[in-house]
Formats: sequence, C-alpha cells, structure tokens
Amino acid sequence: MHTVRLKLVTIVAEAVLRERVVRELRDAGARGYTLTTCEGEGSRGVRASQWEGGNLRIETIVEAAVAERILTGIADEFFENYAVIVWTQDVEVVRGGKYA
Amino acid sequence: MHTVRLKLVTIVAEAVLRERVVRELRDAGARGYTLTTCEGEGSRGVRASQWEGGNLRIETIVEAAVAERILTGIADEFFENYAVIVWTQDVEVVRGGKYA
Amino acid sequence: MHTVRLKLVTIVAEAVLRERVVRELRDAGARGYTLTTCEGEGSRGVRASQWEGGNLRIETIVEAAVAERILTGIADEFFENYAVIVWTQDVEVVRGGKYA
Amino acid sequence: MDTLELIRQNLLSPMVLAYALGIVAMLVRSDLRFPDALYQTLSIYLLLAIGLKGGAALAATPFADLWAPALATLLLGCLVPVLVFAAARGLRFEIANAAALAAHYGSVSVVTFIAAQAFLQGAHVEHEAFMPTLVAILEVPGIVVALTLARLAGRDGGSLGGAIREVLTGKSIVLLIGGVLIGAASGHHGMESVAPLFVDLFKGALTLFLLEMGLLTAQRLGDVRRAGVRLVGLGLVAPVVLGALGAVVGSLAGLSAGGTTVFAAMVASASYIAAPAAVRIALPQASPSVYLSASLVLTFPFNLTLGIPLYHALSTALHRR
Amino acid sequence: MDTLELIRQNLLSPMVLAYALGIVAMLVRSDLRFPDALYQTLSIYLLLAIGLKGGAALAATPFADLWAPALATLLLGCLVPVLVFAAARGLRFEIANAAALAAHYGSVSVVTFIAAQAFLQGAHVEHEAFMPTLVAILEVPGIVVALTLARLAGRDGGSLGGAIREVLTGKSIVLLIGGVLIGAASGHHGMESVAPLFVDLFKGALTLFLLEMGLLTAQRLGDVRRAGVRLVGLGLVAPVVLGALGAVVGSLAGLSAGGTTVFAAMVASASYIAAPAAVRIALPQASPSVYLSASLVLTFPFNLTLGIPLYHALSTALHRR
Amino acid sequence: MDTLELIRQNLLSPMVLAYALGIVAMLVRSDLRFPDALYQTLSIYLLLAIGLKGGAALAATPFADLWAPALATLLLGCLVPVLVFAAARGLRFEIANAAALAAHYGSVSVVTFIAAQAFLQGAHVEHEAFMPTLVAILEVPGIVVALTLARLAGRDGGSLGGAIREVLTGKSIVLLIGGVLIGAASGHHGMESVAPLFVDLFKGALTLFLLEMGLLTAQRLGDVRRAGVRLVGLGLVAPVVLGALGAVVGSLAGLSAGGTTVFAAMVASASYIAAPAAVRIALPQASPSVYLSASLVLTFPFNLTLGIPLYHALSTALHRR
Ligand SMILES: Nc1ncnc2c1ncn2[C@@H]1O[C@H](COP(=O)(O)O)[C@@H](O)[C@H]1O
Ligand SMILES: Nc1ncnc2c1ncn2[C@@H]1O[C@H](COP(=O)(O)O)[C@@H](O)[C@H]1O
Ligand SMILES: Nc1ncnc2c1ncn2[C@@H]1O[C@H](COP(=O)(O)O)[C@@H](O)[C@H]1O
Ligand code: NA
Ligand code: NA
Ligand code: NA
Repeated sequence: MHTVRLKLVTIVAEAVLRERVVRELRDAGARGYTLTTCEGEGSRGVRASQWEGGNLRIETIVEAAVAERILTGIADEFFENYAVIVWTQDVEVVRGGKYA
Repeated sequence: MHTVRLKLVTIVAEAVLRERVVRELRDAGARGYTLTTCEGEGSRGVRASQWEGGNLRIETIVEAAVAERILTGIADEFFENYAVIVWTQDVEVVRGGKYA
Repeated sequence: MHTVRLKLVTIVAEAVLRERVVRELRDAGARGYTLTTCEGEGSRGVRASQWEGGNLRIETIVEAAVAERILTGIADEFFENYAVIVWTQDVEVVRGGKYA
Repeated sequence: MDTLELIRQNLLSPMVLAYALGIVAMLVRSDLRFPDALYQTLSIYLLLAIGLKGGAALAATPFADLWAPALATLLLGCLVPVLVFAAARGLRFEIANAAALAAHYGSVSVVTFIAAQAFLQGAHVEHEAFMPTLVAILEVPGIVVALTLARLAGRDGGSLGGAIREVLTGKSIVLLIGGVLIGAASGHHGMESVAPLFVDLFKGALTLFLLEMGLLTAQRLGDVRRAGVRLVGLGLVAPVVLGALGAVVGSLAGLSAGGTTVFAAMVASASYIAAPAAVRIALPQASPSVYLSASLVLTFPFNLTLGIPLYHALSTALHRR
Repeated sequence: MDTLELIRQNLLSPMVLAYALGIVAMLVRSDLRFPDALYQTLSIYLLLAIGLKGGAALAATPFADLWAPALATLLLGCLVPVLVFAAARGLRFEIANAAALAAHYGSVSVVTFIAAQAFLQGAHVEHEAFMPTLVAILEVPGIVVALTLARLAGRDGGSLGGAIREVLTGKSIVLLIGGVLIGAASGHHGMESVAPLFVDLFKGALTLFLLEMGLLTAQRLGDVRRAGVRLVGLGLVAPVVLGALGAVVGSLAGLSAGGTTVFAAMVASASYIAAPAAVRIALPQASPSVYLSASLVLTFPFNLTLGIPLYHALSTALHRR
Repeated sequence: MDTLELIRQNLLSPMVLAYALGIVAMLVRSDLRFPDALYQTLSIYLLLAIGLKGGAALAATPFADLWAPALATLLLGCLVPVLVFAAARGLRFEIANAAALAAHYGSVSVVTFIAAQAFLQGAHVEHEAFMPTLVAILEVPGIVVALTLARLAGRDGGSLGGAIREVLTGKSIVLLIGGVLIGAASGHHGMESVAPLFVDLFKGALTLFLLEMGLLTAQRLGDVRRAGVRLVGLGLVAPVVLGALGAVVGSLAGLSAGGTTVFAAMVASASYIAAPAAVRIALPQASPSVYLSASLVLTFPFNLTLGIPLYHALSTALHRR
C-alpha cells in the first residue's frame, strides 16, 4: 500500500480553548482534525479544565511546514496562561495527498 | 524491559462503519483493538457521521504484514464513499509476542 | 520551534485499575498524564472491563528512564491477571523540559 | 376551533417554541449543546413510550378495525417512494440521491407522529389507539422499495438484505414494536405502574427533544443553502402533496378524523432516524447533506408548524362530507 | 391470589417484559444500546430512591423491631458464602472462582430486591419499611467472608482491608446508606417534596433499567455456554436453596409474610454491582465470565421470573402455620 | 416560624442533606461519580425549568411592577463588582484574581437562587413571579464591570466584547431567557402540558444536582486550604455583606418580603457557571483555584445552609417596620 510520511500533531488542551485551537489549526493550514474528550493531570495547579468539561485531545495530520506553524502558534497563544501540551510524531498515511 | 517493534494502525471512520471495520481487522489477522469515540472535520462535505454518533478512532497493534493487509482492505472497501483516514506508526510493545 | 525528544507511553487497561495505574505512573516519576475512556477486545476471554465501565487509555510523556520504570512496573503488577497492553513511541515535545 | 386558531395554538406550544429556541441558540452561536447521552436517552424514551401507550390501547382493539388502515399503510409505504423517486429524478437529482430521498419520505418521522398526536390532544380530538402499530409498519417498506428502485435504475443499491435487516433490527423498530408488545401484554394494570414516567412526562420530554432538534436543524442550514432551490422545493412541496394523499387514503381506509390527521402527518413526514442509517450503509454514494437537509431542515419544521394543522383541516373537511 | 396467578402477573409486568425485550433485542443483533451515562444515572437513581423511601419509613420504626432481622441478616451474610464456597468446591471450581462465587451470593442484588418489593406491591402485600437497611447490612459480610475463605484455602485473597474499603465506600453502599440517612432526617415532609421524582417514577425507571439489564445479560449468554453445566446447575439451584433458607430464617426473625418474601429474595440473589468490583480487585485470578454469568445470566433472571413468586408462596405457607 | 426553626428545617431538607452526602462521599474517597452527561442534563433542566415557570407567571405581571426591581438589579450588578474588587485588592489579591472574584460575585449562582425559592416554599412565603428575569439581568453586568476594572487597573482584561458575547450566548442565559420567553408565550395552558416534567420533578432534580455539587465541592477543599485565610474570610464575609445590601436595596425597590429574600440571596451569591467560563477566556492570568474555591467551596455552602435563612430574617425584619 502506498503511503506518505506526514506529521501527526497531538494537542491536549483545556476544553474552553476548543474553538480557538481549531481556528489556529485552520489558519496554519491543516485540512482536518480528530477530537476526543479526555481528562488529565499535569504540572500546574490549574484545574479549571475539569470544571468546564475536562480536556480535549486534538490530532491533526499535516505536512512538516504546517506542523511547525501549528507548534509556534499554539505555543505563542496558549502556553503562558493555559493548560496545554503538544507533541509531534512521524506517521505513514494512506491516501496522504489529501492532507498535505 | 524487553519490547517488540510492531505497527500501530490508527483508523478514524464514521460510526456507522463500526462492525465492518472490526470485521476487516479480524479478517486481516489482528488479535485485538482499542476503540474511542471522537469527532472530527475533514475535507469532505460528508458529515453524516455526526448525526449517527460521531466518528470512531480504532487502534490496533499488529505485525507489519497484517498492517499492510489492513491498509489495503480499508482503502478498497471504504475510501470511495466514506469518511475514513488511516495511518501507521512503529511502536515498541511490551509482551509483544501476544499481538504478532 | 524547539522540541525535545521524549517517550510517549500508552497504556490500555481495564477501568477498575485506574487508581493503581496512576499511582504507578507517579511512583515511576511521570509529571502528568492524559486519560481517555475506550472500549476494546483482546486475546483474553476476560471481559470484566466492559461491565465495570470499559477500558482506559492512559498516555504519559516521560524521559526514557521513567518510561523504562513504568513498563517494568505495569508488567510486574498487572500482566498476570488483568487485561492490559502497553506500548511506547518517540515523540517531539514542545516545551519538553517540563515533562522530563 | 378554526384552523387559524389551531395554528396559533400549535405555534405557541412549548414544543414548537423549544424547537425555535434551539435554532436561535445555534444561530447566535451559543455553546448550548445536549450531551449525546441525553439525545439518545430521549429517543429511547420517546419510542418506548409511544409503543407502550399504543400497545396498552391496542389490546382493546378488535382486529377487524385494524386491517384496513394497516393495508393502507403498506400501500402508501410502497407508493410514496416511487412518487418521490420520480419527482427527484424529474428535478435532476442523481439516482443515488433520488433513491435516498425516496427512502426517507417513504419511511416516517417519529417526532412528527408524536407532534401530531400532541396537536390533536391540544385540540381535544380523539384518534385511534393503534396508530403506533402503523408507524412500525410504515418504517420498513419505504426503504426497501427505494433501494430496489436504485438497483433497477442501475445504481447498485448495496446489499438489500443487509438494509432490511438494518431497519428491522434498528433500535427504532425494536423499541416501538417491543413497546407495543409490552403494553399489549401487561395491559391497563401494568401501564398504570409505569405511567408517571411514560405518560405524564411525555410532553416535557418531547419539549427537550425538540430543543435539541432545533440545535441540529440549525447546524444543517448551510447545507440547504448549498443544495439550492430544487431541494427547498422538494422539501416543502413533498409534504403537502404526500399529506393530502395520506388524508385521502386514510379516510378511505376508515380512520376517524383524528386518525386521518395523524396518518397524513406520518405519510407527509420523512424519517431521520431509521432511514439515514440504512441509506448510509446501502447507498453510500448518496449525499447525507441532501437527504438530511430535506428531511430534517425542510420537511420536519414545515410539518411541525404548518403541516399538521393543515392536514387536520383537510381531514376534518374530508370527514365532514 | 394463588401462586400461579401471581407468577403470570409477574411475568407480564412491564419490568419483566422489558428485561425480555432487552434479551431479544441483543439476540436479533439490534443496534439498541443504552448510553453508559444512562445506565449509571439509573443505578444512582434506583439506589438513592430505595434509600430515601426506606429512611423516611425507618424514622418511624422502633429499634426493638429492627434488631432481630438485622441479626438474622448478619448471620446469613456470614453463612451463605461458606455454603456457596463449599458447594462450588464440591463442583470442582478452582479456589479463586469458588471464593468469587461465594462473595457474589453472600452479597445481594439490589434490582432483585426492588423487583421483590414491586412484586409485593402488585400482590397488595405489605412489608416492613426497614428492608433497605438490611440490604446495606447484607452487602458487606458476604464479601469479607468469601475473601477470608480464599485466603484460608491458600489463595491469597489480595488485600482484605482494601476490599472492605472498596465495598464500604463503593457507590452502592454510599447511596443506599446516604439515602436512608437523608430520608430519616428529612422525614415525611422532606420526602413529599422529592416524591414525584423518587417515588412516582420508580417503576418506570426500573423498567428502563431492566431493559438494559436484558441487553447485558444476552451479551454474556456465550460465557454460560462455555462455562458448562455445573455453572448452570449452581446458578439455578443456589437461589432456590438460599431462598428457602432465607424464608425460614426471615420468619424466625419475626418478619411479616411480605418482609420474609423480600428477605428470601435478598438471600437468594447474587450481587452484580458491589461484589464484581471488589472481587476484581482482591481476587484477580477469578474469572469474571464465571461469576458474572452465574449472578447476572442465571440467578438474576431466575429470581426475577420464578424465584420471587416461589419465595412468596413459601413465606406465606410458613406464616400460615 | 422563627428563624432557628427555619434554619433547622432548611438544614434537614433533602437538598441540603444531599449536598452534605456528596461532600462526605468524596471525603471517604468513594467511587461515586456522576456521569458528565447527567451533570449537564440536570443543569439544562434546572435552567429551562426556572425560566419556564418564571415566564408563565411573568405573562401575568404588569410592567409597572417590574421596572423598579429591574433597575435595582442593574444597579447592584454594577456596584457589587466594584465593592468586591476593592475588598480583594485590600486583601492583597493580584489584579487579575481580584477582577475574577469581582466577576463571580457580581454575577449570580442559579442554584442558590433556586434554593432560596425552595426555602420560601417550605416556609410558605410567597414571592414575585418575575424573579428569574432578574437572574438573567444580573448575570451580565457583573462580568462586564469586572473585566473593565481589570483593564483600568492595568491588566489587559482580554477581549471585553468577546467576554460579553460569551456570557450573553452562554447556555445559562440562553436557557433562562429562552425558558422565560417560551413560558410567557405558551402561558398557563402550555405550561400545564409540561408541568409534570418541569414543575413536579424540580425539587427531586435539584436534590440530585446538589449531590453532585457536594462531590465537586469536596474535590476543591484542598485548594481552599492552600489559598489561606484571606480567601476564607472573603468567601464567608462577602455573602453576608452583599446579602444585607441586597435585602436593603430589594425592599427599597418594592419587592415583597419573599422577593427580597430571593433578591438578597442572588446578590450574595457567586456564579459558578457563566462567570468561570467567561473569566477563563478573558482573564486567563487569574487562578481558577482562587475564584472557584471562593464561589463554590465557601460562598455557596454558606448561602445554602445559613445565608438564605439569614437573609430571610433580615428581609422580614425590614418589611415589618
Ligand atoms: N507528561 C504528560 N504526559 C501526558 N499528558 C500530560 C502530561 N503533562 C500534562 N499532560 C496533559 O496536559 C494537561 C495540561 O497539563 P499542565 O499544563 O502541565 O497542567 C493535563 O491535564 C494533561 O491532560
Ligand atoms: N488531516 C487530518 N488530521 C486528523 N484527522 C483527520 C484529518 N482529516 C480528516 N480527519 C478525520 O477523518 C474524518 C473523515 O475525514 P474526511 O474523509 O476528510 O472527511 C474526519 O471527520 C476527521 O475525524
Ligand atoms: N492488538 C491490539 N491492538 C490494540 N489494542 C489491543 C490489542 N490487543 C488488546 N488490546 C486492548 O487491550 C485490552 C486488553 O487486551 P487483552 O489483555 O489481550 O484482553 C483490550 O480490551 C484492548 O482494548
Ligand atoms: Na413518510
Ligand atoms: Na445473596
Ligand atoms: Na452575586
């Protein structure tokens, strides 16, 4: 099966940020995303998340350049004041042209 | 800790495909899977998914050959008409013999 | 964007183990985790999980040494009697210092 | 009461207003959402409740009263999809989309059915107790006929057997028929013990459900805009034509004026629970944004607000002759 | 009413029929599922409701009436697991599985308890108001004794203290005891304000819950087939023997005929909320497909359909002497 | 009834006891949890229900009765945040935290409002039907003023427009105002059909909701311990001062003794639905563990148990003159 190597960016953020994170992804050039609700504990005392409906786990498959823009955007906008964590991985995507 | 390198195949598909995707995995030789409910947006206008209960995110850890069969099977059966995305990664699995 | 390479450890376990797995992570030195509820099928006939509320999918980003301790701890404590699967991956984490 | 007064009263019922609230909430981009589990719980509840009530009453119905309406239901279940398919093809919808629309209009919207019952209750008009049985009968043939049409017209309509299984074992039929059987078997005495939940709370639950349907409707407004004028035409004209057909056939089948109103609303309505799932499986080429828009965004609110009073006026007129 | 008539009436109650509907739905592979949240909501509701009702009534009970039944409950809570453990070992179940079965039968099924109460209400028979207190008393010792047995028999039964904590702070006990305390403290006046939810809707909610239990039961039918004839024997014979024991001890403890019926049903029933969680923690070697099949798939439906009328006939006979 | 008796009766109501049960359950580390969907369903229900009831009654209220209390509400909605901001700054809270606290106390806790209504019902005291309208009025200005203060004081309070939108289209306002409009439009007749759900079950649903709030409160006890004595001071003194202010202004505005009690409770209460979301967006530097602790863990239980009877005593005294 022919696959394309792309970046999988995973963002875990408090639920209140939903719209803003999605907008960020779109602006950076992502063509889609998958969103799961989750819970979590982290290093901050900040736990507003739980109150407003837990955390969100958002995955998006994108080209390396888009991934870079997403990381920068998320870091700039949310890292100071919100509970957010972001990581990337290489993945092999079937029908990868669609997402690049 | 001794680990075995295997493939993690992740499939995001509309909920209505649940039984058929699981059957596909079994036929390809997967020994198990983990399923989470999720939402998502993609490139298609097709959004029946939301109506019938969102998307599903199905993960299965398998040998490379099985992964290959899964990718082919999913692509053949669902890519034309359904909202589906599939990717694979290498992972290190503890007690990996069980899944190969 | 500057990132740090760390280990992502993913644990899928029956829901009844929640507190014990989280304690295990903490004891091994993890600084946080993200938890999603999920379902699954595996090789065992054991399916108590579903009854007591499905499975849990727990992700934690840690240094390699901590990952090693987690794998060993989980394997020792749960593999014999419970439905548990664990795998690890390399990931690039933004603001990675926080989690190491 | 005259028709205008009934329309006014219908538009100002908490149910219709809740539906409007849902639409408005979504349009002003409120964060109001129903948890999935609540939506599912309400639909389980509503389906089981109408089944139970219908069944308890059915136990007291002689079979002689039932056969003619049942036959009429089957007949329209087969005829309506053919009409809709032809109309949709005439409007240049693709075969798959035309068949999908046929399946939806051939089947029945349970909430429209309930709304028609509630409307009659408000207007103090009686209707036959066995109507839920007719709903169950009407759920199936429309989908089967539509998929057969797709196949005849050259588009392979997927596994027909699979689609029938899907509908028959789908949760709407199981709860509806199951409810009817439980209601019939446990009778008046059994119903009494569960009436506080399944009877007394019914309209309140319906109000909540319609609020959620308003939210869902508004989410799809964009689809309608994209789909264009022929979809809007179909979605608003089809219910009127089908409702009139239903009113005529219903009164010929011997239903009371009230029963005819409910029957017409059933015929005029388009499914959005059973049919979408079956069509997605069996006709994956059809576009959900076409058939869901037509049934949920156009036909449903039309029936809820104007259609039902209209069918009632028609039924009353037919019975007055 | 004679026993046959009561059995008929019980089998045709909406609750039992809903349970049957759940089983049938799963067997025909329907997609009917309850959302998790609904299942959890119904169990929170049912537990709190029986607590509240029991507590409000308990406030009016002199302690003198309570001590003998409470003692009898404690006694059987310790005796039953020993009997079941011995029987299971006699049937060649492994130590861990035998202890797990002992824990389940030593504890109590809240839904069976509720069904027994509903049965009596249908038969117009009174029973003592403090029964929910006995349920709470019976939840704990069975599990403790069973785990102790496992330990004595050489299988380390995990942390006994941990298991006791698990049961005592488990949601079933917290809601039951909490409900009793709230009901007792706020009394008749307080109950009145919440009765429309916690009293009037009770049977309807139970009907929904049993529908879901039917779905869950049918999912485990395969396990029973695999587990074989000795499990079926245990699952069907144990409740009869334990129910008879409960009926005798209950009437000796001075319970009324109605109270004795409920007590016998409690003793004859096997837990499937508190015990499974505790056993999974403390006896992980035991196989859930053994103990859940026995308690959920065999003993529960037996008690629901035939057991309760049977225990009632027995209790009535014992009180007639 | 004298105040002590009313306090006793309040403390022993099922609602307050359920709240206590929730706290205890969490403290003994029970696994009792409400599914998210249940929490959300209950809050949708409670908001819609008070809206509907208020609206149905509002329809019968002449505007002349409404304007003075509405003005008083607006006035306090602007004044309270200023007072709280000043107090919090005096106690050396950071600007962002002081503004966040101001936003919470300036807004209103719907559950406290409901509890005050339930309290009056228990005490057989009437109050104006339009109170839910005042709740809606009070939700907004507090938050706006507080964010403006933050901006004036040098901390950019994020997008003010965004925060206002957030509050106005937030689900609490939408359901409350929506309910009021539906209730007013469909009137007495419409309400009758949905009363079994939205009126009769109200107190039972509130009891369940308070159980969940107890669980949530106990989860935050640690935050209070960390936050220290000045937060405890603020959280317990603020409601008394604000409640007294509310009682005085309410009676000056011509509210009845009952209405004044409810008004005082509204003023004394701190939001924990609308405000936290708005503040998290517009003032992300503020620490949730400060403002949620103050409003949920300190002020809410104080009002629920002692505050409401206190404000009632005060209102009665003011009206007796
Ligand atoms: N080491 C970690 N591994 C996985 N998820 C984490 C980790 N640290 C934090 N998280 C997630 O990120 C959220 C915010 O973390 P924090 O900003 O550290 O409070 C938490 O609620 C978790 O869901
Ligand atoms: N680039 C992407 N990254 C992550 N998930 C995606 C992406 N594109 C699509 N998806 C997921 O796949 C589903 C179907 O996508 P599509 O077929 O493009 O409409 C969406 O609902 C998303 O859940
Ligand atoms: N090959 C696999 N891939 C992904 N998840 C698996 C796999 N095998 C098992 N699981 C998950 O691990 C749980 C326990 O598996 P097991 O111990 O094999 O019964 C299952 O319920 C699944 O959620
Ligand atoms: Na129709
Ligand atoms: Na027992
Ligand atoms: Na306030």
